Amino acid sequence: MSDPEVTDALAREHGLSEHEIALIGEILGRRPTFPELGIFSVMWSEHCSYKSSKRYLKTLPTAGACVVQGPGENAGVVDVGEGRVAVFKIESHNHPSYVEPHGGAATGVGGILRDIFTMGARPLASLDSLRFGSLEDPHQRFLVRGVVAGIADYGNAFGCATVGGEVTFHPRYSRNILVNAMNVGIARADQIFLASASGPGNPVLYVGSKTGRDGIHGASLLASAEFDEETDAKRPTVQLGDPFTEKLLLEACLEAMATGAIVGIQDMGAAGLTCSSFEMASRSGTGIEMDLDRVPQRETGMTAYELLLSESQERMLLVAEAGREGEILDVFAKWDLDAAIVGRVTDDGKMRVRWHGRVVVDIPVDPIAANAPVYERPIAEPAGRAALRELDLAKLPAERDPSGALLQLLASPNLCSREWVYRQYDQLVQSSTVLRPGGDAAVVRIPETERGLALTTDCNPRWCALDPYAGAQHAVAEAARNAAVTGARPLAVTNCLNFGSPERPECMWEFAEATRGMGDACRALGLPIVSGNVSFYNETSGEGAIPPTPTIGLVGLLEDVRHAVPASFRAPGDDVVFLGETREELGGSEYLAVRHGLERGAPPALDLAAELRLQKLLAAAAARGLLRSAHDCSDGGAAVALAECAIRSGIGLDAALPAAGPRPDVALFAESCARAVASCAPERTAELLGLAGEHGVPAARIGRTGGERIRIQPRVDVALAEAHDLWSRTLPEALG
Amino acid sequence: MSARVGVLMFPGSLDDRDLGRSFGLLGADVRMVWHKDTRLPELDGIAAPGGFSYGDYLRAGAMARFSPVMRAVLDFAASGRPVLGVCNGFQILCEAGLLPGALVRNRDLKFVCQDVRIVVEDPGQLRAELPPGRDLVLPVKHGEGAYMPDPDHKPRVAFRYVGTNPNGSTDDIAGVANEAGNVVGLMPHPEYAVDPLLGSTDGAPLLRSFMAACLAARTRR
Amino acid sequence: MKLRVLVSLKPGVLDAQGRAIEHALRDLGYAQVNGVRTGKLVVVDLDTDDPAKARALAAELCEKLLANPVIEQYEVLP
Amino acid sequence: MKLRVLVSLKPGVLDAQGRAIEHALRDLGYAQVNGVRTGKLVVVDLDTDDPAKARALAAELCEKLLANPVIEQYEVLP
Ligand SMILES: Nc1ncnc2c1ncn2[C@@H]1O[C@H](COP(=O)(O)OP(=O)(O)O)[C@@H](O)[C@H]1O
Ligand SMILES: [Mg+2]
Repeated sequence: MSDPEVTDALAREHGLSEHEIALIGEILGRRPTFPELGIFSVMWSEHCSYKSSKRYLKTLPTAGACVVQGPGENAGVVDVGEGRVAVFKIESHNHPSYVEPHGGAATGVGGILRDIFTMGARPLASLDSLRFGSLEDPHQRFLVRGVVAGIADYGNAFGCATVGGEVTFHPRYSRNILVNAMNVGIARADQIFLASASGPGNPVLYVGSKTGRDGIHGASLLASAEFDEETDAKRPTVQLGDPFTEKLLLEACLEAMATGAIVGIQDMGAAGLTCSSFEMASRSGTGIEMDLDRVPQRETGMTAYELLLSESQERMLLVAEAGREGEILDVFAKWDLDAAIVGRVTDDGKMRVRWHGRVVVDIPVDPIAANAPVYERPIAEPAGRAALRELDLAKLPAERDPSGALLQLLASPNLCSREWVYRQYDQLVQSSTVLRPGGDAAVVRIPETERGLALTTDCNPRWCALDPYAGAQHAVAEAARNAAVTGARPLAVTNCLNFGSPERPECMWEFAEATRGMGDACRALGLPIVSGNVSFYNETSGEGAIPPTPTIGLVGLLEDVRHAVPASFRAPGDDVVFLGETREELGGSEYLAVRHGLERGAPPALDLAAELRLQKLLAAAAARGLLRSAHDCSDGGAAVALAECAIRSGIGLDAALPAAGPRPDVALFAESCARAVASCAPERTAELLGLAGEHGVPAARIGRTGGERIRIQPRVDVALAEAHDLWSRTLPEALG
Repeated sequence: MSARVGVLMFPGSLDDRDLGRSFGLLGADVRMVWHKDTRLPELDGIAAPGGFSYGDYLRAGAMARFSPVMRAVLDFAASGRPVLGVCNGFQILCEAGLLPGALVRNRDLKFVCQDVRIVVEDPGQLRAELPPGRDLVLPVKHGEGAYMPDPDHKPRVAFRYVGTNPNGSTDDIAGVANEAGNVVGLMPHPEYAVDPLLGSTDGAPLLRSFMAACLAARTRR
Repeated sequence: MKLRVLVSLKPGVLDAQGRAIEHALRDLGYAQVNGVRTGKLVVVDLDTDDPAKARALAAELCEKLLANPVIEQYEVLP
Repeated sequence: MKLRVLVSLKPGVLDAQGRAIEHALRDLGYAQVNGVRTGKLVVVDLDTDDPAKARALAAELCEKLLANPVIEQYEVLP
């Protein structure tokens, strides 16, 4: 099969705009070859170039005392003390997971793991933030089963514990589910590896799995080739992963790094060999010369175009110190992995690729990588959005059965037990998991230290849909609060921005608002953003876009991991303490959605100063050992938070929530910010309340743990067993 | 005198470091043994760790059994010295014929990670701190853990699940011993239940019993 | 009547399991093995004795549930 | 030549996956499905064109690695 002729039409098939096609002509002074066209199309794709989002991402706060490496590398790096750094990032794998849930979600996990160990860190813990359509829809159930099994199969077989995440259901995700995978690894501070290709003359090595025709940009290939009898075999395919190979690749990479012979290393993710080599050269201001015939190949007859664009998994590109490549090849041989010298670093700033003895690519690196086109897309607030934020509580019928409402909320798909999901994940491997999933943040010990990390992902898409600015702020605040209740100090965040098409002004407005909110909240809470990922085009024609979903992944630090505070009650007879203040805020709440079928109203007001005071109080109280348990009040409000503490521990409670106006449903189910419920040994309650006073956090003893019932004033009184049963049955009954 | 315990490392072993660390915390002298080694160092006992050896493709443990090191492990077991298999290690020992029976996919087809309660029945050489009837709370984490006995070869049942059987194994079997009692395999993970920070500490008596068997074997020789 | 259905990955899709088996067989000394691909066998027992009907139904089951056309192909054995 | 090998659980052994597929098909409304059993398909590409030799070799591979005789049976397809 010979390469097709490169025409403007073919370039457009590759997703390039007229402007971009012209720009290519300017850069090259000629028409690109077919492989070059492929390179431009992937390097200038939204995914690789961030052309629509860059302008907004630049506004985010990325500096902080703990930051070792901010955005721009494979993952962010923060100092966590004792000579260790945490390396972390979150990434989306949405569309592939919709098309092939098991394989798509699995390769999503594989991709984020490579981002972490490329930097020299050993992956320590994974989290997964998942959004699906309605749980009632059989196809969504099929997707949930496949996605969760895919995450489990990859993470479990690779040997990294999955310790947290979230799952929410909303019909607007039906055709565009979200699978966001986060990973956190640990490295020694002086052993971080970057994606640099410095030192002209240094050899470029390809290591890992062989290259096949996986995931090559479908439309462009189909539109371009004259097909022969082998058409079917050459059709581009969805890429599948192999966690076993990834585990070997991890061990081999860490061992190779320890030799000191590696100059730079970069995983081959989206757009494979192309993206990785361009990024490495661009960062170092060098060029690369490569011979594709030396690339280990899984199939016969692969073209230059295919080899350059293949997204086969479990591969890395690395640059070695000249003369020491043998040491690296030996390591990979020990682990039975392919490794080949495929080229060398040059000093002319050009990418020159040979295939079958011919030069098929000869283009300058920088105009393509660093100076890709950037767009200022039009933005416009969607019509009718402001009206959705109006809510007249006076028209809402008073809650006549608070006990029934609580049970209904506990059984609802978005609030019920997630055990069906995380039971399928190895939560323990590497002996670091101090607080397992099911509470707020998970806590993992940093190996060989007394320190711990609190890890969480959060976003309330309903709030983001009503008000993307406030919703994104809340996502940051909730993530920080989830870490704080474990006793950790929130340290830094990563983010995965899931939106519809940037070409629609409404979506772009949501994006602009959400990034502004995220930036403002991070600045107010002192949280640098060290890594992230943008996923646009989560929409299906005719059905609209997903709700804006800026998922926040957060890492918090516990100086002494033995002080980690679990979310659920520990013993009967403890005092129950309420921290914070409930306001008349039912807008966008689970209660409104589940009980009244309403998704409207303004999200709760966010008081970031109050959040900060609460965070400081929780950390101080945990360090003094005052807290037996602490759980933040979020989805479902204070009543659901208290019920969760009881259900998960098997210990009931008798408590009275502080009144918040005349409506009982507000005290019980409002989702006001900066609140938590804690339990504490009675002899230490006074100290806790005193400490709260010093921190300026409203606090009150509201009751006592114990018994077989969940009694919460106003007017909730249900049997613990019944609540437990309803809460734990929903997912297993729907999903099997 | 401390027990010299060898922990096998296959490609795809995942709990090898954890098992080694826990034995170490309890005072054993731990040596990691690479799958390509054909000769063993001086050892009193061998432990096969959990994980997904060779990706657990085909059947869990099916390919690890052919690793170069396994010849020496078979000889070691034949000499009557203690061999322990945990999770994937248990699957490997069954595939290698050191233990009777087989492990098949969990009844509900899903990987399961949770704490379970098991009761000691006839733990072969691991009897030092494991009297019959003793209860232990240990985590399981596996996808192919349903024990199926070989109809021609009744196993010595070392451990049974009490309350919840997480995988649907026959007669709630959680672990078995060979006829001689020196080879024991189980699905639950004692090595993840040693450090109080991480939860239960019921794994310690089990691992210490293995170390006691190691020392007894050394004395016998 | 009972029908046997074979579901396998399309050519070109990475079959990690097949590759692992291939390596294991080579390591065992079977140099005669050039390649291994794996798949699933599903035996369906259908409530009909009409072979044509049964085959059509089996194919329908594959389309509906047993195979994901994005990565898999299927074949109903005679 | 390529040979197809089917490995399946022996009749008495519980086939959880087969049962799950059976339930899923019933849920989809396929009442005509009386039962489902599952197994593995292994396609081996062997370095010989002699059918008898190839079949013998395939059977040997099953005995050695592909099937576990405690729980599984195998069949080399013609
Ligand atoms: N997809 C998932 N993977 C792993 N753990 C999960 C997942 N979804 C939920 N969990 C666990 O369940 C807990 C409760 O979830 P959620 O109610 O979303 O927590 P929160 O409201 O505190 O953010 C999470 O903190 C996490 O530990
Ligand atoms: Mg929470």
